Amino acid sequence: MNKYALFLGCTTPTKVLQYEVASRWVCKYFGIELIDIKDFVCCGMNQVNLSIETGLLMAAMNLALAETRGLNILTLCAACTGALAEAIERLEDKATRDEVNEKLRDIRLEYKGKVKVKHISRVLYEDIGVEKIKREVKRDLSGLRVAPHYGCHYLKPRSAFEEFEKPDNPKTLHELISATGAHPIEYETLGLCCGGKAFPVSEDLAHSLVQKKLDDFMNKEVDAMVLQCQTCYLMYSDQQKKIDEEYSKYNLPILLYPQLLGLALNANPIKELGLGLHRISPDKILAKIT
Amino acid sequence: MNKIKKILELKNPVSISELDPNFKSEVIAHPDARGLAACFSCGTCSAGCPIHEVFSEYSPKKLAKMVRLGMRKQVLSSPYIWYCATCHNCEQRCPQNVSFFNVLNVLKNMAAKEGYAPSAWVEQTKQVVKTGIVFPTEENWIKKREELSLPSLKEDHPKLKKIIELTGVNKIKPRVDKE
Amino acid sequence: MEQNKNGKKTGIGVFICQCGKNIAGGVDIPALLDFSRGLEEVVFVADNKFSCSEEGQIVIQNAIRDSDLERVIIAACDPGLHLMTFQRCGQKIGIDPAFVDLIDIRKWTMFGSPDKVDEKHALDNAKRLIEQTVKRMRLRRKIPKVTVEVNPSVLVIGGGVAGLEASLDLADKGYKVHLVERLPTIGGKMALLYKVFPTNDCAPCILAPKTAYTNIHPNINLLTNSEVTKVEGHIGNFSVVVSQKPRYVDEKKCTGCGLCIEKCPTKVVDNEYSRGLGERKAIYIPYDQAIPKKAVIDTQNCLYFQKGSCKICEKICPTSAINFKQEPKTIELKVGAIIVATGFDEYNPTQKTEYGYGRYSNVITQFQLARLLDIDGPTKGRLLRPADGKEPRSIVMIQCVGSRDENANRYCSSVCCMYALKHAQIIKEMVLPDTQVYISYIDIRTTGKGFEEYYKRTREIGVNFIHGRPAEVVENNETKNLILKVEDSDINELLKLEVDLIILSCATVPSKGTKHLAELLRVNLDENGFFKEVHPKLRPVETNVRGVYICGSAQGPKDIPDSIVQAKAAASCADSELRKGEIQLPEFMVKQT
Amino acid sequence: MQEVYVEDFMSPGCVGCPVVKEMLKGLSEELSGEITVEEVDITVDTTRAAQYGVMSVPAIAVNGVLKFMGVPKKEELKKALMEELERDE
Repeated sequence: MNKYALFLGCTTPTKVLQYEVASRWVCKYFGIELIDIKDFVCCGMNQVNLSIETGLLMAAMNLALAETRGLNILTLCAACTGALAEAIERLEDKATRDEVNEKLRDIRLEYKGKVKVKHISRVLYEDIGVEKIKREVKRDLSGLRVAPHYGCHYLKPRSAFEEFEKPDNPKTLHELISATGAHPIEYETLGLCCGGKAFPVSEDLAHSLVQKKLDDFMNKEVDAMVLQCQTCYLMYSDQQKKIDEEYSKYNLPILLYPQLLGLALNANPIKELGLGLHRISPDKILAKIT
Repeated sequence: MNKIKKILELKNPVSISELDPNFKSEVIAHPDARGLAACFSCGTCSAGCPIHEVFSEYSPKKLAKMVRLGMRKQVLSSPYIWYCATCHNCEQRCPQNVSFFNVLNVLKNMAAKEGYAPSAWVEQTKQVVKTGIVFPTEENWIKKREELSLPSLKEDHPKLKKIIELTGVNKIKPRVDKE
Repeated sequence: MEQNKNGKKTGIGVFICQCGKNIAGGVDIPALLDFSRGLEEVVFVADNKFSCSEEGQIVIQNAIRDSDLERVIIAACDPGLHLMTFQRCGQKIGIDPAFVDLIDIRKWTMFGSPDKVDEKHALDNAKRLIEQTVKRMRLRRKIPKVTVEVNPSVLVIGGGVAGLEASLDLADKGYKVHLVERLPTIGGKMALLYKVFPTNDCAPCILAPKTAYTNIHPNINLLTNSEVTKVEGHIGNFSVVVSQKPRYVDEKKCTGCGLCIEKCPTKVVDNEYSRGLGERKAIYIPYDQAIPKKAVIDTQNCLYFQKGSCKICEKICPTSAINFKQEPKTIELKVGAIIVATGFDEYNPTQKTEYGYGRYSNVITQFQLARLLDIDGPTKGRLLRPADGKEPRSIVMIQCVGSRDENANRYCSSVCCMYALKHAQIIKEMVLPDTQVYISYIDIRTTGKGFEEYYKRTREIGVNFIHGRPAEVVENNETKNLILKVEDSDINELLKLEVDLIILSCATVPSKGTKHLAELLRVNLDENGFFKEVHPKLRPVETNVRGVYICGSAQGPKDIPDSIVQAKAAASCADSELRKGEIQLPEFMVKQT
Repeated sequence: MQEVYVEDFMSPGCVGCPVVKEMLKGLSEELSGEITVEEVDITVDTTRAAQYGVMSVPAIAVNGVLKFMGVPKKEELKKALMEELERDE
């Protein structure tokens, strides 16, 4: 019943394998069938910088690949979610779609406009539901205070997510975290971007955004940050590590939501959730839960 | 006189001869940037921009105004237009529905055509043509995926190469900065 | 002049106006003349520099006389502007108004017109329109008219300052006025304002003479707690049905002593008069100067109506005015004209999620602030922030919340700049002089008489202005302070202000029920949902329905001086028609009802 | 052969107006004689609507005289048009 084409994107399958591992485990647990499509390519998000047309074409190619198999797409990366959702919106316009299909014909593909894209958190929220998750929890996480971070493209551009949630006061990740028993904290810089997309052109800029958010957690007794995007993950984890080489003040463990959920469902932290792959050791968290 | 100049870096006002009256219409001719003409410089975009917060030289409001005034060279050659973190805050709160995120992409596309693209993005596109993703294939993650019994990734994507070549984006040359 | 190939039947004259260069500059007039000359039954064509001028009208009248014209078409401008001019011009020389028509060809030619097209298209459009109009004119017959008597009474809908002014004006002129107000008291939004710009008068003090006079005026029939539910008929003779909700208090017996209120055990959040910041009882008088000063029971919260017990008010009332058995009343009225003065509501800013209204208790609206500043308000004039009752040391007002916003309301609400300045002045001069007040704005618009001086004074007493629109407001969970990010354009710096209280200057939007009332009255609304006037400049209080007039904020956001002016204009328009005693109307219109 | 000029008063969003439009279209094909139908949007051309005393849409004027308000029965409308077409003066 719940069957999706899994869209891995660029970064998850190469640099943040723990996200993929945990996501596959969680989906399997809840009976969400994931289909791997080998022909999927980059969502086109970054190519927009040089050519809006190229970006849209790449997104359309991916959408068409899912459509030919009659599948909707499940994404792990927030940026892919935003890029593909925005493309769907653009391709609702028939003239644009015709223009794109003209080019796709060369590779024998066509996008008819029938695909939906959902981020894994949204699938868990809408298809499985917070109540069902609550009932399945097997491990007490109530001692954990975690800071949710949504990731910009999870809900933006706003117009592409109108029927789901508005970006200025988001609640879904808070609710998903609460469902596991952990306590999501409120904090001032909730809406702040991780800076990941500015990282390739300016490392310093991106670092200062990372620090702004991490600074906000000082004195708030936060055990971990919970994310739903691997680009955000790399920024707050790997780049945090790099910043700490100089300042050594944070050492804040970072979890991806499927990992937190997996912990609550009693999954094996190393084998099933990939916690061994973390740059910042999650041992502190594991020690806190029973 | 020379001395004063050194200390103060004396500046001249922007002269009308430096303004390109066609620049604005060129930009808003692109459907993605059409809304820019309605901008009334309220500054909501800049106030909510995370990059502007830490680096004031990057300012959506200022760039929007520079485009409207016709400051073609200054806008397109600016290294700062590439600093956007793509968070969409500017557009989602704009009271005039100017999608600055898209306006900026239009500007970046124009700048890229004129030879101002940062090498990072040019390299990424080259990479995408080769592997389908923005990274080159690396032994270590291929091995890791096997260890975790994750499905292998396809390493070449001729179809993608074909459509990318159709758009000509692979021909864009990176910016060369004179020192 | 030449005889038409089809011979003369009706004898139509076509006059093409050059309108200086407005039309002549955008269309080939000789070509239009040639074209018109060839149309069936057209026996005379001429152009004219300004048809509406005295000479222009004489040309038309001469042609009618000399060429024996029976019907006339003037191709010029918007009929809303000048049709009457030409109908009068024709009438003078014996042509029935039905046989004079004005058509607008100027919209396609005039510089600056949104409909302007190039010369070729302007010519094509004008040709098509003239051809069609000639055809219509050829076949048209006189609209049969009947004379009807005019009922010398008026219905005024809405008891705010505009409705009161219109009612008093007409009542003083001797007409019977029925004033219908939805709430239990008259006074409208002005009663909630505490003080009013640019004089800083006490609002209730200058409003009370009007409300009190309305209450006792022999020609005014005041119907509070009432709504119009049905309207039929036409100018001179409208039949209106008003439904009055029961107060459960006999208005004749109630003296307004307040004993019942004192003893009533049920406290309720007062959303109307205190804007959610104060409490009232389940039986209440909205406020001290309420007119009529009669108690009313809120059945949603009354213990008797909800649980069937209590009745304390009934026991305590010294005049036995409480009557739980009161039924809704249906009142039928016959009136000659209707004035709509239904005012506005404050935009609900919860939709602007970035400013946190509804989530953060220290983010309030200007109307709420006015209640906090009011000596008779829920805090007795002490400015205390809702979260913890502390006096704010710093305040930011955010302008244009929901105004000038494509995602909310496109228009400028026109009064928010001024009321923000007013509240800033009150805070700095009367309430908390040491508190820092900032006003964050896109543009400050102070165009009324004495308004710029008012703005200057606000600057001089130390209110700070930030030139920019804030992006977001976030609450500090512990202190309940608010952190706001805004870029000041003047210094090109991003400001991050942690303040105690934030005030949103919200848009004014059409009042609840406007759409429904418009349907009842068959009056058009504009694209923003306000009542639409016939012409925005020249006929600002008339509507598409003859005999129905609009005034005050029901027509669009406006301040008190403008509302008064419009109310007087609407009253004057109604008077002009009603004083005739009888009027001529198209037969069909009268037959229908 | 006689002619008739029909002014069809309508406004955007009106439910009955498309019905009248269809009806008029049908009748002008069905009846012999020249029938001209002009659509008058009362939100644009308020003056003309006021002149005729049009208070609600749909409304139909035939040769300059308002005949119907609301959606008429097809027979009634047909009769009104025929009367005008057969009139000789």
